[in-house]
Amino acid sequence: ADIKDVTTEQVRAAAANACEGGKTYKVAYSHSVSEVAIVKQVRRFADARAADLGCVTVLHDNTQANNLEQQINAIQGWITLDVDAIVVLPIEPTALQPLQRQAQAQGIKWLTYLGKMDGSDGFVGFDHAQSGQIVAQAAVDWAKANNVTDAKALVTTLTPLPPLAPRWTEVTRIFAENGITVVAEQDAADQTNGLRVAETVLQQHPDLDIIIGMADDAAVGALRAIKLSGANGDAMFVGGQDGSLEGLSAVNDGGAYRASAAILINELGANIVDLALNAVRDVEPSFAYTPTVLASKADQALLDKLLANYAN
Amino acid sequence: MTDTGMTRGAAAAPENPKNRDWFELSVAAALPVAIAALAVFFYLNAPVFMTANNWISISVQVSALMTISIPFAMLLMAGKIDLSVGSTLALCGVVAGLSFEPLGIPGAILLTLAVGTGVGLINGLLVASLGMSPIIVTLGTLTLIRGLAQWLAPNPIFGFPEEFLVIGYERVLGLPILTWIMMAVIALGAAVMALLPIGPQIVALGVNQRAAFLVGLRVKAIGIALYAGTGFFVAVAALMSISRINSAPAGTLGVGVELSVLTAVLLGGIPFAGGKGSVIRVVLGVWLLGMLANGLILMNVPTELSLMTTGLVLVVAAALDVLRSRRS
Amino acid sequence: MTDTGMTRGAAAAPENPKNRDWFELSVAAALPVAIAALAVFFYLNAPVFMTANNWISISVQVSALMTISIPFAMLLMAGKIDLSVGSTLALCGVVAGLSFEPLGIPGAILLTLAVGTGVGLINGLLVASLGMSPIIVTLGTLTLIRGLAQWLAPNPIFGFPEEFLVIGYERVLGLPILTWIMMAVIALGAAVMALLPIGPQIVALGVNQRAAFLVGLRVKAIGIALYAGTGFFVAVAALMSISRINSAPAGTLGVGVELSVLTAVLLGGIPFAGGKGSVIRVVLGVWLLGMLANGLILMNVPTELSLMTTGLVLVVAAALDVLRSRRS
Amino acid sequence: MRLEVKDLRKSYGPVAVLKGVDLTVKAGEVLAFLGANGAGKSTLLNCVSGAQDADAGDILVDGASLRGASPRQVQDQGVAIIYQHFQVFEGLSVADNIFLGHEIKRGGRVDRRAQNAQARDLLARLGVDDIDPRGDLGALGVGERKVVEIARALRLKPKFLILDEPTASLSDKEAKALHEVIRQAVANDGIGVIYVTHFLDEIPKIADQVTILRDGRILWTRPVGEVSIADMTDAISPDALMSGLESIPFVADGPEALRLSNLKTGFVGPINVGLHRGEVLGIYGLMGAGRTELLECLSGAAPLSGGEMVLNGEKRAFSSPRDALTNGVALVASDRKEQSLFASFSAVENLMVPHMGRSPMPRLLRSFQQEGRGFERAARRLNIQPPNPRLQGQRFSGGNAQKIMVSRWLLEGSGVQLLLLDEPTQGVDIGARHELYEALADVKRKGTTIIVASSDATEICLLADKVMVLGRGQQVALIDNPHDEEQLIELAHKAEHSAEQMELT
Ligand SMILES: Nc1ncnc2c1ncn2[C@@H]1O[C@H](COP(=O)(O)OP(=O)(O)OP(=O)(O)O)[C@@H](O)[C@H]1O
Ligand SMILES: Nc1ncnc2c1ncn2[C@@H]1O[C@H](COP(=O)(O)OP(=O)(O)OP(=O)(O)O)[C@@H](O)[C@H]1O
Ligand SMILES: [Mg+2]
Ligand SMILES: [Mg+2]
Repeated sequence: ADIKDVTTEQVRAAAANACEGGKTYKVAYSHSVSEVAIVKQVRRFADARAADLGCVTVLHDNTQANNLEQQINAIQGWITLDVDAIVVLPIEPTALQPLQRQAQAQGIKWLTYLGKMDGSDGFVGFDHAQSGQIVAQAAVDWAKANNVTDAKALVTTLTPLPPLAPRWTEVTRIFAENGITVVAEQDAADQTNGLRVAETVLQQHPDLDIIIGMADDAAVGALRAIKLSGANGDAMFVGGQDGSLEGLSAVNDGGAYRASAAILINELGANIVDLALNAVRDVEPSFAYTPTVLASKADQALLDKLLANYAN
Repeated sequence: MTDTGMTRGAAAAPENPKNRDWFELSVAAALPVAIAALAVFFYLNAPVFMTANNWISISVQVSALMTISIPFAMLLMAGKIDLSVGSTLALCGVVAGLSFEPLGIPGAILLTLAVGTGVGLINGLLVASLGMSPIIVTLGTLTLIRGLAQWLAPNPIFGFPEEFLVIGYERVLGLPILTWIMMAVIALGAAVMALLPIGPQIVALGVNQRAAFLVGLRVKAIGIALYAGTGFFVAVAALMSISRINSAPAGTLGVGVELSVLTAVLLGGIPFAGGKGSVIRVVLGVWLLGMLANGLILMNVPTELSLMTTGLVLVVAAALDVLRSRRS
Repeated sequence: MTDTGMTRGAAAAPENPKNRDWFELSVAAALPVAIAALAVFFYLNAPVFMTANNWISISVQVSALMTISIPFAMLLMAGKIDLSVGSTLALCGVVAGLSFEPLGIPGAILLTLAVGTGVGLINGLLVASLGMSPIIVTLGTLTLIRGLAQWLAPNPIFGFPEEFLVIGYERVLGLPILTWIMMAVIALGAAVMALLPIGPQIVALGVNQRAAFLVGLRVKAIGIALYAGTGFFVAVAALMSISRINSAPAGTLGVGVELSVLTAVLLGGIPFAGGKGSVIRVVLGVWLLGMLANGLILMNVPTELSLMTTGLVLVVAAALDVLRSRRS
Repeated sequence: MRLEVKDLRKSYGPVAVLKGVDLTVKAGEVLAFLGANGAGKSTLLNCVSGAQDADAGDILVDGASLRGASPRQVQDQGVAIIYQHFQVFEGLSVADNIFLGHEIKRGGRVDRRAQNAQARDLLARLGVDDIDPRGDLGALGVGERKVVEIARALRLKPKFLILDEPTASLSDKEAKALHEVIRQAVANDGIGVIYVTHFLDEIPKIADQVTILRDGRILWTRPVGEVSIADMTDAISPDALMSGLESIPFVADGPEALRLSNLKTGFVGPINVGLHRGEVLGIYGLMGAGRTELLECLSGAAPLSGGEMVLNGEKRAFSSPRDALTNGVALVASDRKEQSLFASFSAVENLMVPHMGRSPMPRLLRSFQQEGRGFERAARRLNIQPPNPRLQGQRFSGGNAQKIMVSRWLLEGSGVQLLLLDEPTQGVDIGARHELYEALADVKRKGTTIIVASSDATEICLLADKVMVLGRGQQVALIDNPHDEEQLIELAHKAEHSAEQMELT
């Protein structure tokens, strides 16, 4: 069956009885940018699920700024520790293949997060391409609905990280297909840079219509730029990706920030634990996507639900 | 790190005194000329560059960097360095963000300034009082304080009181408050260096710390004050930054600022070993970097090319530096 | 950047010569003792730390850093610095990755080594021949070369020939090839410093470059050779890295390596101004950092805490440095 | 009111320099504090000023202890010092240098106008009226820098003024003005002065009391009227300086080893002179005459800008000291600390580092044995004390460090044919001085050509077969077989003066 059809309920159900029999598990989870706020939230939800189950410890690493060496070293440490499963966001999938072989040879289950690798025992899915498509489509719909013709867009990128590229290449592709001109593509992944880039581009293109951030953080910065530059936010579309608390709050405030391609962050965190447990215990499913959804004012209920995830 | 042995054999200086003056002038003018040339270039490629609005926007974009660079430059003139400024910026941002609610705006601002000054004070005590290596110590606090900031902020911090955010966008007499703050810091720095007794004393420390001690300067006190001052203005810069972005991301706020500041200040002609320098040239150094970043975005230059351009500017700056020091 | 004026008011030195010897010994032993203590601590908290396999894996993890740190340390001893090592690593990785197909493995390796050496040569010419400031120049090339690497590799480069990847994982006589390479580089560095005429001459440059020049040492040539050597070994490290990770990400490969190397080398007791140092202590410095990173992961210490720990280790190192230099 | 030093003791490592010194200066009195090079005069004064910590003993001003005080605290007690070595700040203005730490303020701000006026005034009193207080100190010559330092001390209006060899870098005119200023300050303000000098003829003009420091103790203190210069000379160094030393007569033979024709470098030249193998040329001149510049040119450290240098019949212009060394020309630079010593290197490394990798040392690998033997031989030949090859260069006394510096070029097989020495006995004590002279005589006998630049006319007369007098970069005289020191001094001063006049017109 297509793993896109695997539902969150199925995942939860399969993992529900993992703690019966008194066995304990160690699941190691490596994200590539642990300094980013959204990652801290994912970790939090993973820890919360582990606590719920009661027999699982989640190990975290220190990989920051997509430092591949750091990630490899962390994974090597986990292999030494002989954890039960490793869930990794592969900064470079090819780079991790030897470690994958080594881990699996030792009986450690190997799951990937976001990116895919051949021969994995599981997959905590989240699709960059889907994320880019969702937010781009929302922008296209907005332009159509508001009769914005010859729309001009700024798309933020993070070129040093090609694995994330679908987050912006999908956007530019869809924009091209729909007659939206991308007037500027500049690197920006956090608030400070999002603000700086958007502010500057607004000087050059005061008639800018659309800003898509490769992450909510960048888009939040861009939103600030609109506010600070006094541009007419009512006539603009800002969209981000991730569904971070900051991004969702901006959507909820209802202004220019009209959409976030939001991953269901609580499910994602829980999936890290559950899919790893399923892989360890050889039960289905251990491959699943955590859906990315369009968070917008148009679906307030969904938005509220997404926001509620962050409530302590 | 000086090349005493090398300069002697160097190409002969223009012997004619008139040539010499002309030469010196042209090297001294290199920075303003570079700025002017770059401005013209950007103008030709993106006319909007030359608008008042864009220049104001550059001024806002460099305002935090400038606010750190001025005290940082004074520290460097005294032969010291503080690599922890980026992390301290994050820590101050986080502290401010967390304390608006419990303490109110004035309280939060005061606490933030106190934290920044405190961090500077600690760096200063370790370096100036205990005599530890400025580079190693602040390389250490760079890492340590980043950890601290992230530890204080397990959840994202954003959405500050509107009365505070005003700082980030309001204009007074036609100019943004941030620009005014920046200009005040520049004026303060220039005035301290030019008018107060401590100005030449700071330079003296950088020229020869032992001699400064023998001559009776309060070497430790000046060192500590410079670090504390740097910490204070980093806190000011943190408040400026977060009032602008309305968010205090502990992991990414101020990352790499130590390198930007160092670059700007070296561009501004302060030698790494200290002992001389002018606040005004530092201002030009910061401005050059800010203009470069702005113009490259306006021209929508791809990342790789912007990196190469920025790097090249630095190498050229180093070359000008050699010419300048050969003359003296 | 030295604190000559400060030492005077310091706590009195132990006057008794026996105490003094003991004191000196204990400070000199600080690094090995710290390593031993840390090892015991990690062992108690994560027994798996003390296994042969884990130590081998630490050795592989530090191998590239070590390969850069040894020549970098020699450069620093001579009073120079190269901040561009991280970017050069990326450039070399990219060049290797792009040339396996057209040139074959030996050709690609040769080209990579040539590129690394060439970059070092350029840095060396700018700094040692033209007398430019090492910090500004290499801060410039740090940025410039990163741009170049990204420009050469707009698309991810991965999937190298298996015959090459062997370097990254194969073992010979029970130890990984990477470990052997690292040991060879250490042995080479130690031998050069201890046995070859150029050893003391390198240090002489850092002690007093003017005297070195007047006494007839080839000041420029040594400087250029050191930069070129650093570039060469950065290329070696690049080959080691990419054979291990089977990819050459232009944007992230080697990011921040300049700071790690500097940290390791300063930890290893080389003063920032140069003029002394030992290769063996540098090895210990690198090892301490590697062990720390490994142990913190094994203990599952959260990011924030491990940042704080790492920062603290540096500050402590700076403190030990003060004690050591007070004695001399 | 009095400044008292009581039973002061200070050792550098195992070497005791001060072994219990008592000294008293009263207000209104000038104490000449004399002793041989390395006797410990500066060490004592540094302990008084707070620059160094004494091991034991006490320092009292009006009964209040200064032990362990910082330089600042010592100043605040009314004691000002002018150090032997320059403590000035290039890049700062002259006025800033004078007022640093004690600025004239108005409303918290530096009152530059008042400072400049006062600075001009102070400088004028010291006989210098052509220095702009607003100008960069870096542009000043050594004499003017000293005057600035003196002005800084006077500006503190001290109760006690300590001067460590102030006239060493002053012109006659400036020295006279300084004496006048001191006399006035003593007479009008009743300050007490400690005055260190090696120019004994200054003493009757200025001092009230004379104190001799020898072997780490005070030998005697007497009123100036009761001692002659000969008494002082005897007391400072019992063995008369040059006893037992004679210049070795030189007999010209064979072709010229070195010929300089119209040689120019920097502000120096044209220089014309010829030398044979085994001949010693002395270069004499006042401070800033251009001796160092000339030697640097000959050694390849500075470019030759005109004329030519012919070495053993071949025209040469060295591109670097390395180049010169390859052709048998070596320099012992002046200012050991800055220009020749590797402070943290061991003695043997200091000696051998220039030779490593070139003959006579092995080309590829170092030979520790050969290096050790080289040091052993040098230590024996020049009596380097302690003869410990592992001891750090900075731990040797000045004289012994200098012996190591000179030994570098006496290494057998190093092929040095022209040896250049710049102020070879600066900061070298008498004993070591003798040993250095003997070593040079030895070298000369073996046929090495030597050029010695020195500001010590006695030394020049002793060593040189020929003297060149320089004044403001000009070769003003070339004298064979010099013996009259006074003549040299006169020539040098005259040259300085006529140059001054030339500049005025
Ligand atoms: N920092 C030091 N470390 C070790 N030895 C020192 C140090 N300073 C001075 N000495 C030694 O102490 C002795 C006294 O030196 P000092 O400079 O006090 O003599 P001085 O009487 O002032 O000589 P001069 O007339 O040459 O100035 C000398 O042998 C000198 O080499
Ligand atoms: N007329 C002049 N023009 C240019 N530079 C001068 C002139 N007079 C002196 N100088 C500078 O003064 C300095 C002194 O010269 P130098 O060191 O060669 O003199 P010296 O005879 O060795 O004196 P000492 O070593 O006692 O200072 C040099 O750096 C030189 O550049
Ligand atoms: Mg003295
Ligand atoms: Mg001289």
